[in-house]
Amino acid sequence: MTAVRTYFSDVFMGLWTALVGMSITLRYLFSKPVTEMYPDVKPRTPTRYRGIHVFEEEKCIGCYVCAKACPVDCIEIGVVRKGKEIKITKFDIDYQKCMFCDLCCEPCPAHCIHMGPEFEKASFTRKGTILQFATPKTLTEEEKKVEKVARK
Amino acid sequence: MGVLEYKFEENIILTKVDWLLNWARKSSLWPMTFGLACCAIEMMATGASRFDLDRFGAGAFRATPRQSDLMIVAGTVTLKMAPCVRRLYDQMPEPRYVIAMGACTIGGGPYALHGYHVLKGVDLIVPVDVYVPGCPPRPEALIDGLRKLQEKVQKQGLLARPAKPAANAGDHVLEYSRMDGVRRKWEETQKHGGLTPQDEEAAVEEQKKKDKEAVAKV
Amino acid sequence: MSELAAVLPGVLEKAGWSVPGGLVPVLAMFICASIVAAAMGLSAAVLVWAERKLAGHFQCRLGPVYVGGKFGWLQSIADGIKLLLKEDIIPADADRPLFRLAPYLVVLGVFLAFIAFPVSEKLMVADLNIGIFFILAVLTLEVFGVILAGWASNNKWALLGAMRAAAQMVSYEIPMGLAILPVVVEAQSLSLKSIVAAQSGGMLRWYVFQPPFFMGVSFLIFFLAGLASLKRAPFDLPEAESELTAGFHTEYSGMRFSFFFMAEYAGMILVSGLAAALYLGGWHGILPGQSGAMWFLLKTAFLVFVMIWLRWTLPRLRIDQVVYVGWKVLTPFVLACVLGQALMAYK
Amino acid sequence: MSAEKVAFFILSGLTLGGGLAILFSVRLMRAVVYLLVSLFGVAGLYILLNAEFLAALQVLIYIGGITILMVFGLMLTGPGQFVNPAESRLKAVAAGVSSLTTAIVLLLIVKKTKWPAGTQALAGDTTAEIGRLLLTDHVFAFEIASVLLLVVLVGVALFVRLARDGGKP
Repeated sequence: MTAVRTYFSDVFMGLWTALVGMSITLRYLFSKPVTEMYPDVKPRTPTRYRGIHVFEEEKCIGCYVCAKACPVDCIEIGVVRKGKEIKITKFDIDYQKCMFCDLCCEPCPAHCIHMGPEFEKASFTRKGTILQFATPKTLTEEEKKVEKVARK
Repeated sequence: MGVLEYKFEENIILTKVDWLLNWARKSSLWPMTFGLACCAIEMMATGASRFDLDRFGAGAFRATPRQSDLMIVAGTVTLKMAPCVRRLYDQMPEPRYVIAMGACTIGGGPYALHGYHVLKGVDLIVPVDVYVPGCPPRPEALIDGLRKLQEKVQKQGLLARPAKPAANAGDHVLEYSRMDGVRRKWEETQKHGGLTPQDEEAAVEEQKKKDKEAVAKV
Repeated sequence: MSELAAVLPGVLEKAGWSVPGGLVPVLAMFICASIVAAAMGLSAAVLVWAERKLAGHFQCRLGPVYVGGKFGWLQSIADGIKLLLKEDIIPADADRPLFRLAPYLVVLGVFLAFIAFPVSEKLMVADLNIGIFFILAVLTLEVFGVILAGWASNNKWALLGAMRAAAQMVSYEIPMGLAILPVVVEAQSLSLKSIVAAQSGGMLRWYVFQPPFFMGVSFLIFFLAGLASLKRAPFDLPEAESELTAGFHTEYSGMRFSFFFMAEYAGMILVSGLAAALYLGGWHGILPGQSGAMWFLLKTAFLVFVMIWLRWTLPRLRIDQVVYVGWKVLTPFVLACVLGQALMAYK
Repeated sequence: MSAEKVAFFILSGLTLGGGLAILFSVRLMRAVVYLLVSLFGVAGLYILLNAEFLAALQVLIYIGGITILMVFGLMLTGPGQFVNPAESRLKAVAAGVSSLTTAIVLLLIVKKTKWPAGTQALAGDTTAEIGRLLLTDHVFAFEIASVLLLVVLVGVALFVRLARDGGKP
């Protein structure tokens, strides 16, 4: 007799659970969607979000500390020094490697590199993922001789 | 599509038809259910409620490569997985597109210098259309990549022959043959055990040089 | 169709075309066939869009938004054009003729079934005197096409999917066929037109609400078995994504895949429409005296909505559970219903 | 030629052509598809004879049941050719003799039978008539068939049970 009872209660429970599930989904059907309309409404990233770097060129002293700190060696810096004058000729971050660990920003003595809020940097070429942060400059022959490009 | 492609001179009607066909393609980029590592989690998030890839018509994740248009390579491509990625790409029907998502996929990421087991960029084995940097990229960044891809698709010439060859017409040839070089080298070294990153880079360089010579000859 | 054949000569004369008398029925046939095909394709397209949109909202998402207009109206059109343009791949080791034949068989099965589809008193291609039986018969073609597709692909997943499809569909055809028997016993006819006509006179005359609810239970069973024969969730084992890639249509791409897709959605309309005609009073309205194609379409749309609702609620069953439900739950219950209704009719 | 005649020739062509194709195809799966074509032709012929119910039954049982069962069995095999033509001469001779005798017997039967030509068209709805006849004049045959099917069903269930329980009833 118990087998018969289990059979019928199983059938009933099968139908009942389906109905309960359907009532839940129906409730969600009429609730407000949680979707963010991304391309139309730009999201506000959290304050300490680690996105594409922000580089303040005028503050940079070309000390390579950030490049040294980088565990994956993705920062490439070129500097021309003439006495006290410092010219940053190159500050490339290779986002093929960068893993947004924030280790470059901490040791910077001049506080010139920060993790920024940006993230939209999709590109059509592989080269496009290497971003150049320094403003492009034309160098004199003399300056070219003293330019030091370092990866580490 | 190969039969009709580039068979006609450009004119107004064909441009309109092209526009329509491209519109259809870009509005219905069905991705393949295919994740490799941590980036795949972000890819899933992109498909889920908060970011909803389906808004762009790209939400129908197909499990089989035969029915998908877009391969989102999400995650580290290990050397062991690379042949599978390539095979999946080969199984997709034309027109097919690839998004390289995340640093590992674009160029090896943290493994770029010392990773003995990681492919240094998925574009060594499949032609990539859009690179999305990030580690991993936010879902929004992936959507941004998808939008870029849609732009690219919309600019394709399908029936009408483009007035001049597209600027990157040779690129894919290069990518393909470069891949062949790496593959060959890899298979060779497999016989006497292992391939170092230097070997691989050297093979890439060698192949690049050969490609350039070949292109220059043409 | 016969009405069309009767009207057609006059219309042709007005248009100034002379057609020999023998060709008029043929012409009417062609017109009907193309109307059915167009309606099938169009309704499938609308349904695909509706399903994606509803699926979105069931999950608190939005579904297609950007493709054409505000609600993504053009989504299915874009999908269709894209699928047309895709490369058509036939695997090297597949059985080529059978691989090509299978999608046509699947579409043909559903298409033929639409011949006896009772939209309203006037709006049906042909009122066959074996209507419902005919539909059940031609739907088996679809099963055959599915199994052929799975075998001809020469792919292990496709083969497994096809075997599941065979097991599942053969076991669910029995409760589905038996579930219509109480209705046939009550209406004393197999013709869909007279079955619907027997339910006129308001909502309480619909067969679902006839005490002592033998027909209500068989409506439920018919609907469930219909879901199973359409391979829709929770019975979508033949194309279970997580275990069989895409099941029997794993190797199909582009246009050929879209045939399976279209057949599934047209089949949804077919099963819902049949359920509406058999149990929910077809084109008769809620109050006595109301009737029209609108009512039928409303009921069908509601049942289609329930199907989509079920799909986005329930997870997939296991194959042994599916077969268990088919043989050990639905079949005994529907047999009891048939017996009960027969006793009622005997009095 | 009337439309019925055209339809008749097309359908009988399908039936016979399908049958011949089954004989000459070396791949089993294709043979099943030809069988489908042939059965469809037969169903069409039934419709021409105003026997819609029989036609639908033909499609439902033969196409929906039997061919699918065949395919189900075939799916356990692989693609390719299965028929091994003429393993031994003796077999070929035996097959030839037996088929020849069958053909002669069939021909004789066809010649001897007087085919009564129908003089009037059947009534439109034959379904109700079939139902009435089955439960009145032919109720014995009907019941015998159902009892036979029931026995088969119970027997199969018993066999499965025996196999599962390891031979103990």
